[in-house]
Amino acid sequence: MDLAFTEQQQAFREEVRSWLAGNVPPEPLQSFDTEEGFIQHRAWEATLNKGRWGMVTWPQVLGGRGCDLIEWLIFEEEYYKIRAPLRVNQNGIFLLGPTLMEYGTEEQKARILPKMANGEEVWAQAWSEPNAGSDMAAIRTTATLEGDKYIINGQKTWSTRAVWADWCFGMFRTDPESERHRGLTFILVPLNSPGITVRPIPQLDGLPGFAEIFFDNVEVGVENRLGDEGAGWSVAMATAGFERGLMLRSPARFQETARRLVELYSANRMSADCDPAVKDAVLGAYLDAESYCLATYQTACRLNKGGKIGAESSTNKIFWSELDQNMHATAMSILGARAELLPHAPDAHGVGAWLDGWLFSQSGPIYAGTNEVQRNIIAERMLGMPR
Amino acid sequence: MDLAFTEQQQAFREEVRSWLAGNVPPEPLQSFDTEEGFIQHRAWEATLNKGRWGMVTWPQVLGGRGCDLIEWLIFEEEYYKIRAPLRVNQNGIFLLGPTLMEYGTEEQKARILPKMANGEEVWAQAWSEPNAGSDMAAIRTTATLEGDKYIINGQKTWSTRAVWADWCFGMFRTDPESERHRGLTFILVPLNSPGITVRPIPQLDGLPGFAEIFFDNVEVGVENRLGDEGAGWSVAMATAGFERGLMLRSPARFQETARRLVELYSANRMSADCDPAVKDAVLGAYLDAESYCLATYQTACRLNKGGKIGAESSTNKIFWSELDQNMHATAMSILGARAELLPHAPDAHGVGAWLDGWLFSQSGPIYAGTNEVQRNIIAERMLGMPR
Amino acid sequence: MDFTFSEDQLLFQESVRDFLINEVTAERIRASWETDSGREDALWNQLAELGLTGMTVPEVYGGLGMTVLDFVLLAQECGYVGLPEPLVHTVMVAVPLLNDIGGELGEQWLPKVASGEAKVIVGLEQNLLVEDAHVADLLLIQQGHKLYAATPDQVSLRYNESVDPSRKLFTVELLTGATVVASGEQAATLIASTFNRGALGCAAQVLGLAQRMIDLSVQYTSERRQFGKPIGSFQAVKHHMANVAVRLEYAKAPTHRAAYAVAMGQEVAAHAVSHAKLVACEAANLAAKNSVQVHGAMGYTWEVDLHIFMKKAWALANTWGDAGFHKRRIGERIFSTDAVLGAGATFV
Amino acid sequence: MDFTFSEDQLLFQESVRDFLINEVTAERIRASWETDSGREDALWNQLAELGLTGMTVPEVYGGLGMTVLDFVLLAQECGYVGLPEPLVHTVMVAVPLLNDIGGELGEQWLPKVASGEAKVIVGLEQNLLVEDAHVADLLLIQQGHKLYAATPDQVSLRYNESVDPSRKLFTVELLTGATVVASGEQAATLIASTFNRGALGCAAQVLGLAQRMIDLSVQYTSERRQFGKPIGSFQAVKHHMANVAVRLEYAKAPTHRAAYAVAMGQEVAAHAVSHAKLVACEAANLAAKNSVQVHGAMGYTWEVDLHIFMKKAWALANTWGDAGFHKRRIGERIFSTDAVLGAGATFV
Repeated sequence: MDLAFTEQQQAFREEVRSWLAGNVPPEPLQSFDTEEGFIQHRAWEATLNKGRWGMVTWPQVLGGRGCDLIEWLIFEEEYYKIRAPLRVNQNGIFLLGPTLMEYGTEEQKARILPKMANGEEVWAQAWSEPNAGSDMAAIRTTATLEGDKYIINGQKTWSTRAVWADWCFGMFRTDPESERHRGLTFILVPLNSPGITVRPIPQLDGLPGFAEIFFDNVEVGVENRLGDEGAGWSVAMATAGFERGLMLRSPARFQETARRLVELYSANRMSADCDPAVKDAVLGAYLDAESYCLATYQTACRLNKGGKIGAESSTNKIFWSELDQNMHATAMSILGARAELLPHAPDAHGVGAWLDGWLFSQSGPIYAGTNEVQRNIIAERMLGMPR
Repeated sequence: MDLAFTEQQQAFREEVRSWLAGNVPPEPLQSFDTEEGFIQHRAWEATLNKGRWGMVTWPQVLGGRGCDLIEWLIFEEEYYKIRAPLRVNQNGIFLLGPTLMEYGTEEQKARILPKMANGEEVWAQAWSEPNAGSDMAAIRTTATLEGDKYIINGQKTWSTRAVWADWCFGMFRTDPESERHRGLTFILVPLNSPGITVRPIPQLDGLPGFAEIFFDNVEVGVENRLGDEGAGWSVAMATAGFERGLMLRSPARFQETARRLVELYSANRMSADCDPAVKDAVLGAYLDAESYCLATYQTACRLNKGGKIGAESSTNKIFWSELDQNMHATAMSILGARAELLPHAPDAHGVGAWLDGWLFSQSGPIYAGTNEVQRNIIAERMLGMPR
Repeated sequence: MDFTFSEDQLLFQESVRDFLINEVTAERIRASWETDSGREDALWNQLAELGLTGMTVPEVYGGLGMTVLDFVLLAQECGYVGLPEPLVHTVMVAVPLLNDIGGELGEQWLPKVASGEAKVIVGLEQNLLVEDAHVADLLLIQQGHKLYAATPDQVSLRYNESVDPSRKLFTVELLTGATVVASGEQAATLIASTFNRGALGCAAQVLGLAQRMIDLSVQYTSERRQFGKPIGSFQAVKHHMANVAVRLEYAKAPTHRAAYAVAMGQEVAAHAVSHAKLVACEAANLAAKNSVQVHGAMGYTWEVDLHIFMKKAWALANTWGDAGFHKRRIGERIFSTDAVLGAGATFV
Repeated sequence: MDFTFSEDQLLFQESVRDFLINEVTAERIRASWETDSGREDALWNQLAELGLTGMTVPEVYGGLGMTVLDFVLLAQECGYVGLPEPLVHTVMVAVPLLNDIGGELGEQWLPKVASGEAKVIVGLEQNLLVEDAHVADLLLIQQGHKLYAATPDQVSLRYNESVDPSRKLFTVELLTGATVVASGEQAATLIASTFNRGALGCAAQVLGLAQRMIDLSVQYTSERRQFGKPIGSFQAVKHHMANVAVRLEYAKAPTHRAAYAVAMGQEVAAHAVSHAKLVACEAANLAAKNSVQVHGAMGYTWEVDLHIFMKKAWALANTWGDAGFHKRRIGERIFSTDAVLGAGATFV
């Protein structure tokens, strides 16, 4: 065990820090759930890509830096510390990208990855369906192979980024006789295909963070199938795998929230201390964010040395999502009467982005498999309790 | 609405208070889970009965005072305030007694109630069986009618007070073909009957607070059947009914614990405030104990005016048992390093009865139907959620 | 000792509930979000016709001459439907304050409130902002140790947008012409009792909001199917809702007791109100958290009605005193050396 | 950056785990409760033969010359079986203190500790009582700003019974003959570092205790049937245990990091230890609560093994600094004006 960063790692951190300092936009971008904000964020992806910082864990030939997980964590720390923009193409670069590298053909990689990397093509996910939320095996949207085309019919929902994205990826039922996990195929679909209707779903803040996608005889060339026909489930599981998931829930994000919470508490200590639960929650938030960081580093180091992720990784989702919700709830308590105000309200002194974060944190325990489903998984697969 | 006590109620309170002040033993009795303590508590029951304070809600002809629920609550307040001894015969006087008055024959009432009232006969309950814990309908111990006798075979468990009690009551399966709630009969059994073996079960504090009862061809005269053959379930439900349950979980008990907790906190404020969660928990305990009192009075007043208990009464068990556990956990936190010490330890300054209470509070969320079962009941019967 | 509501009170609650459920639908609330004021004269007039705006207005001024205790069950029903109109404020906050100020001001305005002609809105410093100042015909505004009366032309308003689109919040700046209606001791007393009534109104409303969130969740989870059955049949979902039901059940009696204490002017009123506000808001916050969870992604959307009630519950938790404020008040009482606590001390 | 244990460390853990599970059974612990001392020379000698008592004793004195970091995984295993013998205390608390004191005292006692001939027990004022003082051959006792060494004839012990029958607690009064081994600055430094190692030992042990309670609960609920199926198949029971697993999983890395910080003498050690102790004890307390709940009435009995581990977890939560003590230390650091927090600040 050696918990010091190597000189190389420190140099990497310096390099990240200095590039970000010179390139991160001085003012926060608008939300990428608005059209203007989406354009701003797309441009930021291009900037990142130009500096070869778009996806540091990608191989060098694809514009990445072939970083290992520790370097990734360092990159994220610097990225969150300077409050660089959120990643509008996260579905593409973090989830689909690595899956493509593993399952894609050379043609697919060449065609898709460069445009993904520079933000020219932004990706939406299309996992859920109206009757397949946490129960993904209940997917019913069909893709019927006719010649060299799939004809897609059905409906996806809760499709993040779909309102302004260029492509989506998801699983479709290619074997109409099949049930549950079998007979599903992973297909990439251009969102401007004829027959596609995207209906934005306004979320709690009123902005269309996700959408329904209706497929009415949508034709998709077979070259957009990822992996084998009927192998969709295993491709999708790889996409959802831990190491990639890690990139979406970097400890840095929660540590920065915890740091801001400590600051908020300290700045409002007189009133905040009227409710002793607040101080306790702030302490707990700080500790949990640190625990999350430490556990992530421990896992990353184990993986770097060839270790495998075990069933204990299923605890991850519950831990960070509850932490995030608790931290924002605590901030709301500290803000008191100001908590309900939108950031632009003239008397919303110092409320910052807490309300937005609070609304967003509500989705943590729900998406990517509700925490109830996660608890079942932990109990059954990690602890071995009876089904 | 009128939240003042009437003059009559105030006079009643004075009468209770003055009698208790003159009769409550100056030193706490030993635990009734010890033989000596059991004898002490039996004597206390006789004292109470002599003063006609044994069971104030019983009719006057049976040595009670025909009190209504408000007077009962007043009695309890004074009883807990002066720290009068726990009621060793609570299974008899609070649970079986009222059931006997409703379902018993005149002969049974005359034979049983006076000896119950003066502590001459102490009662144990015999509900659970090894495979019928929270699932009472799974009872398998049989009672076979032969002539004017039931022959009982099987085993009961978690029988509170059974180690030194004189009688037990419970449900037995009289129809061997029956299933679940049907075919059960409510029978009273002398614990000195031939064929009975009582095996004490030491609980967390090492004392035998409950026992297993083994029945090996135990003969019980048919005159000890309560209610009709096969009607055991409905008799038992009456026994477990809310109004009687109320008498076992009087708000006064929890309010006094909350008061002692406030005192403990105030006496240890310097160290206790190092953990801000403690003060918050003390505030919460006080408020919850008050809420429990207020809600109980509200319900009692409604019942006094002829109202009916609704499904909302199923929230009661969860509320008080979690409150009790939380209050004792908080006391343990305040006591810190002293928390683990038994009261007689020479350096256990001021730990009082908190450790005993903490151990005892662990059983609250379990007995009389686990809180998980209670939550199912609330969801299904009170909220109408699907089974 | 009679801790029950009268038959009349319960019947009134029932008829108001029926009215509100029929009239104040989620659709109507959403429609109000599209309007400038967010308020609807037609609805206000209906409430006045039912006698509701004048419930606490003395009979001589055309009101029903009732107390906040008579209104507390109705305030719960206002919460249940998420009523955007300032009815709870009018009945529990503004009218009793006007009653207490009395004199010409009362004579002039109380009849108009009872008839629905005028709205009176109170702004205390303890609250950062004043809700519904934009529809007020008369404003009663605290500044330091004084209470001012002002008509709309005597104030300048600055709008602040809330996460709850139904809430219209303003900072109120007094211009020339506003008149002092109370100062010194008198103002302090009025401010204190007004504040307690406002907090009580919050407590009662969030009880209704919590119940509404439970009802919406039970309905949704009974219909929504996953893994081959209604999700409401899963124990985890049931227990989320049962936990809310428990907390809510035990928040009711403290709220009713606080209403009694306020109506009777008992010394314990401030304490009772803080107790009620804390436990009611805690129940409502848990209702929001668990409801959004059992709704899954649907609960995160604008189109499902849950958020109408959830956001109002969040907002009310931090207005008329947040948890810190009310915990401090409770603490000051119970940790004082002469505190009388424990069994038998509740109804002193 | 390498946050992993070496192959050797993991293999050692495995072999010690096997040994402890085979030897330190619940039956053996229960048997120890029936003895006067509650301790067993035979078992202690076995531990010495495995090299465990001398793990942190320098090689020149017959030990293995390892650090507390090498031992932290083993301390978890000691917790897992609820080992009554003072092994964790010896390796993590007493021997490093003897090492630091050094001189003749070290020369005299360290070889005996390594060989299992002698037990050395440390008593700090931060702990109310001294565990295992009755089996000590040498006591190192803090009094004010001084550290004393005393042999059993130089102390008077007063026994205090704990809820955990495995814990033997004493007040230690120094009689004539005890000698000062450190004072002033030096003593303060020794006391501070000794305390941190004690707290770290607690954290590691409760991780093991929590895991044991989970394992017992999973086994019990897989076998126990109610309503026609194993109770472990009910979602409510599963979720109780899953919640423990989550908290436990995230308490491990902080404990390992604390061991590293202590072993390396990092400035952050005290902070890291407080972090570890808090989250580990929180996980263990939750494990106790949820385990007793899913065991139903069985968990409330003396005959089911759960209470062996539950009571030890309760006790350890309040020894070597209770939650208040460690929260205060965390707070002093993170609420100071020059605190460096947030992303990238963890490994500074």
